[in-house]
Amino acid sequence: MADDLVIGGVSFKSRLIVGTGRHRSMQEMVDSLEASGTEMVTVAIRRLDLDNPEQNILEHINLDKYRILPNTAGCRTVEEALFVARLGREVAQTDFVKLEVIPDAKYLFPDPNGTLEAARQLVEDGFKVLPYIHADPVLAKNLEEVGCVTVMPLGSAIGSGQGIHTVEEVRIILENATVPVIVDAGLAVPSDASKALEIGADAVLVNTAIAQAENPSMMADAFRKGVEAGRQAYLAGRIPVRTEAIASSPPTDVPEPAVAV
Amino acid sequence: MADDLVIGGVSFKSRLIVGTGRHRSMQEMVDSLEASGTEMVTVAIRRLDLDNPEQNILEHINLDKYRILPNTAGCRTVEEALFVARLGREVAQTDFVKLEVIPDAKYLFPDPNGTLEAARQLVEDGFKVLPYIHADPVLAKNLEEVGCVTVMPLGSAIGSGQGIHTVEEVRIILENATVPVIVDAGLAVPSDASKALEIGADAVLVNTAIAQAENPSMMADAFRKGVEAGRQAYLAGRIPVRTEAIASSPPTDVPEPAVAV
Amino acid sequence: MADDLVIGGVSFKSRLIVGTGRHRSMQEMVDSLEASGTEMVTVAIRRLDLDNPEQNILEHINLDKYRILPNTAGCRTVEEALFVARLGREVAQTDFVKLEVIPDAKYLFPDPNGTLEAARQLVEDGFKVLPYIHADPVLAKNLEEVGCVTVMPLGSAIGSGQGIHTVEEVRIILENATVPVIVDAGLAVPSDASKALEIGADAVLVNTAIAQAENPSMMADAFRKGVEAGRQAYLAGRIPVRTEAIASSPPTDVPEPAVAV
Amino acid sequence: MADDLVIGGVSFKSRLIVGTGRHRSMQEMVDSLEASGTEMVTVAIRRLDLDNPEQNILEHINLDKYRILPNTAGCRTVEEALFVARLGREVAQTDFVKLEVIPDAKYLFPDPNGTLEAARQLVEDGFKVLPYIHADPVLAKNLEEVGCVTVMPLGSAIGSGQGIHTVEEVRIILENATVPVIVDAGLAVPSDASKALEIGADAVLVNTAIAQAENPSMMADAFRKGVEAGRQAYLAGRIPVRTEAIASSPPTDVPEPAVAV
Amino acid sequence: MMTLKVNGKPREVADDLDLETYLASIDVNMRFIAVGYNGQVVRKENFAAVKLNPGDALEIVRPVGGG
Amino acid sequence: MMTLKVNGKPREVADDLDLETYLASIDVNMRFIAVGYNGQVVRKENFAAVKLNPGDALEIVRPVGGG
Amino acid sequence: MMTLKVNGKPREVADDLDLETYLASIDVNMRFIAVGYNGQVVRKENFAAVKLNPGDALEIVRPVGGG
Amino acid sequence: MMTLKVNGKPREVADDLDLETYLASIDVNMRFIAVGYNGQVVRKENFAAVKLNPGDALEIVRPVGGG
Repeated sequence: MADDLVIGGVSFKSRLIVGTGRHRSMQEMVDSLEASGTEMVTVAIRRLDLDNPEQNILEHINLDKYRILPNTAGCRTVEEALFVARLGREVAQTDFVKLEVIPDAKYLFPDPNGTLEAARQLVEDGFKVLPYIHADPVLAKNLEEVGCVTVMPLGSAIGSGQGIHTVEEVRIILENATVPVIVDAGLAVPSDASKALEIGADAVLVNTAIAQAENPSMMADAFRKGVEAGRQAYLAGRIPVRTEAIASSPPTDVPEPAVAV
Repeated sequence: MADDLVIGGVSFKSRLIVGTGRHRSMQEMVDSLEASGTEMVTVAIRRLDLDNPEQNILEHINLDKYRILPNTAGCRTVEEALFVARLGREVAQTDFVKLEVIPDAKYLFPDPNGTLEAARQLVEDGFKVLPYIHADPVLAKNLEEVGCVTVMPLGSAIGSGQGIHTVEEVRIILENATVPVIVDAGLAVPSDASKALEIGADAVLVNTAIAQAENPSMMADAFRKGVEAGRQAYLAGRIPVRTEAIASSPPTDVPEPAVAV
Repeated sequence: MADDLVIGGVSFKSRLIVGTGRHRSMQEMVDSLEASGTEMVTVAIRRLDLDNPEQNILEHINLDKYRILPNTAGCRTVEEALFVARLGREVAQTDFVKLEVIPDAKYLFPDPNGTLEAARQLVEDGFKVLPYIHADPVLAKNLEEVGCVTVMPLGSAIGSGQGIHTVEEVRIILENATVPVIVDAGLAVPSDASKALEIGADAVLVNTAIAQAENPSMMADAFRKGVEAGRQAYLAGRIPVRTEAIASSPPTDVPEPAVAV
Repeated sequence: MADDLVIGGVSFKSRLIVGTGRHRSMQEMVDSLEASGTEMVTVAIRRLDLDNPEQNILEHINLDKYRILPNTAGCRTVEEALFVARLGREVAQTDFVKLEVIPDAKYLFPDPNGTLEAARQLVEDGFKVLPYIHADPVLAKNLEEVGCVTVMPLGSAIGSGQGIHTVEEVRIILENATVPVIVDAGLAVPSDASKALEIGADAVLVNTAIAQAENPSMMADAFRKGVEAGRQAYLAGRIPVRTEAIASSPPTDVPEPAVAV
Repeated sequence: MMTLKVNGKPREVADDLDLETYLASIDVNMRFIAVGYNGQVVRKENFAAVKLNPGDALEIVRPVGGG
Repeated sequence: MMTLKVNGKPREVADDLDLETYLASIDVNMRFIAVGYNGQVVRKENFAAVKLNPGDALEIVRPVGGG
Repeated sequence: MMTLKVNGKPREVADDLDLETYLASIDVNMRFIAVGYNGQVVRKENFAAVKLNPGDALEIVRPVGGG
Repeated sequence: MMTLKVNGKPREVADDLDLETYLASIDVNMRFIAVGYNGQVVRKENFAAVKLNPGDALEIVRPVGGG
């Protein structure tokens, strides 16, 4: 079944994008990327520690298997995001960028206006922009119109493990979207991922739920299966919701314990 | 990873039990059983049509692969359920029975008292009883105490596709149960199954969601993956729920677009 | 608008039944009963402390304003419940009893079979029985059939403040019930009470939410209003739920900022 | 208890703002405004029908009792909203305006960027701006920062009667807001209004739920009570949510049906 | 001739008949079926021993798709 | 003297005692209370008629705050 | 004669006309209305001062029920 | 000597220095890094062409784990 996800002209078999943050060790990260079956992983861009330069994370990641998606995490303003996006392009030699413009430190919710403005400039500058946004259907449409290659509505606060509070909004975003919709942030368990794909979301991005699980590799494999399950269920055509029951066994011809007259 | 489900002394690798009702064709049923990876399937017991005896469903099911679980669907009273349970034992040559005592035709909700009374008598009669019940923690405990080998709390009305309304009650049943807890009825999509297993349920039973999907085999495979995902997530140790966000990228050392002074 | 609630032949204007437990002082209790507008209050039956007999709670309650509803709280078995019900009848000189048969100390969930058996015997003994039950539609019907004057399905665990988890089950109980349905346990805020009455529940019982509020009298008054609001909304006929929006302002004839050509 | 709501320097006793659209008759509108106890009502601005000028709605509304809040409903762009806001100011001789910039006809969701830009210009022009927005905490903060006198996050789609999907987002908006937060759109029943006020929202705006109820005046009175109930519950200090039960009757000194030895 | 109640319907059968013979006479495939006789389940090995009498109620059942 | 079980605790009382006399002896306010005698509830008007014997179990109860 | 655009529709009016006179000519009740003139809102006191020219766009509005 | 701002901290460096030489002098592994020079990103091939002046701000960055 050819059912590729296409983002900015690039095809992916996996609909699970994985973040590389918050892992307990480089080895746990490498193992869980492997178990997840992902084909694209996010990285953040940070200052090199000139006094003790540790090894570069990209030395550990098989670049033939995983496309790198640099993010602009940590940026509070449009200007910061543009600068970090351009540094990331140079670092990873890619025009893909996960755009985050986040002024709020407590819930890490994105700035709709700053995100739209930064997206506009990055698209002009030749980037393939994947913006992280609140699940706002009009904003999602605006970002698509300025040329973003996806929209990435949030499920709930980053790292909160609250799951997807925004199912209804995501449904509406999906109705109108002509670019892939990737649900990002807040996912905690595979059922969150399945749920997103079952309603038609094109992919999910997961980081903390895997990295901070007691057993990250096992959780990564669980998310891989959950994402596949959700996508297949979407394609397989679910049953409708009904108010009343319908027997799964025939209602008639039940034998009767009638005794002789 | 040895993580078998044991019901009444019998071990199962698969935590997905599948019903055989409401399929559009015998072939679709056979194919979706195969795709589901199940090891136990339910059947109902009905009068033979003496005037035109069609082929017996068990001629189509590979009895080396699938254990048969006869149910008492259609029975409204204890007496009917006892009779049908005994007929089912004879038909399928098994002491396993899925006990249903359902007086209510609209929502097909079970009778707690009738179910407990029938369970007591069937256990005495040597049956391994898997009772279908409302998600009532005290009733579940009572059924365990009379010797049932599982309890099967409902998620929502049979065939309704409403998913699991009873997550909180199932959690409590799980806290107290020393027998496997199998969530039955109402499941529509793999995320419903995953959710049940993520909170610690031992298995799920699915029928209509697969049989009535547009593509039953694909949905069956989706449920197989969803069940595996949910179980693995349970074993892998999920992240806690937090009110606030935690950045998945480091909050410090963000480069600044500072220009020269 | 004559819209009385009739329980066991007795008419009530108020649809809020209030418990008298867990108050910080007798005065707070008296004040919040007053503020709640209730006409029926529950009491528990306990051993008199022979060594230091404090004043009797019924000396503080205006029996002309409030009907007393003794409960069988604390009883784990049918036998205990029958005994305590009969003691309560003698104490309060009433044939009303709130029946509780609760073997489980952690969640205080009732025993469906024990409750049904005790109800049957108490009805025979001339009691007007108001049984506290899990929101099980079949059990509710069974209790009605043995002659209970109401059914009292739980919203969530007693004192948990979790609100009503059982809205769907209560809807179904309401569909079938010919006696008043009173939602009991777990309510925390007026919106919980309103919600119950909006879907057609006949009344609610509230105790901890009032008694343990920072300001019990103010909370009691809030519940009074919430119950009235919910009942009126039920009678006033709510709008249907729609998937899409409908403008509350006319979509046409919007002035245009057109400038001259 | 002095607990006034202050918006743009104006004090209100009522925390229920009512819309005047979709009423079946002018009389039903007038009666339900009266029953609602509101002190501020919204109106839309539309072209006069020069060919048959019917009576002006403001001739029916007691301007001594109700402050008029003109809206910019129907405007899709910043330019349209600015023009209609200025027309509304002239019509109703007020500097209050409910700002709506809504490009989307199906769900009537607002444009975050257009709303912020229009708000900025209207504030400069001396308006007291009450913007209708998606429940986006960062956008809410931005609007406060440009000088809006409230923010009005939506509960769900206008007129949909779906209630409040955005409780978690509204909680966060409330945490950060220094202006009143008014939940607008989607409310169907008093429990929706109570819920909003219980979590600390300062007011709600209701139109369709009242205007399209079978009995608008009764529903208006129900909302009045629901809003009062929710506000009082917020002030009265609700009980915490607990996982387990806490008995409302004393667990000890239960009489025992012990018989003589 | 005598009348039995078979799967809820009256059936005319020969007198002096046992269950095994009756089932053979109506071509019932013995595999994966069960028989209730006046509310009691009869094991296959006992079919021959069950003599049928007027008014006896038989339930001849087989498995069907069910959940 | 004999021993009764009163509200779960042993109590020494005089021999040859009836329930009414006993309750009076311990200053129980008769209003809004009830008495269980060996698992049976005794109406107030019958207190005098109940002769107490060694080992009898009494439950003397009153209402308390409850939900 | 000249043509204005009034509430989106063309209207023939006399030449050399001011806004106040025009509104009076069409019997507009001045209470609770407002007028936009080529996209600008005109205060009532200025109606007389606004001379109308061919192609001018007027929006004459009033409040209606809305949420 | 002159002072640059490197990754937010002042650094003393020799006068008359270009970016490439500077980076070499501090042993920066050139793989998977990027450099911002006064807010502009400099492609690797241009490092040699960038002459450093007092007060110049450098941001030398690399990827780290992030979501």
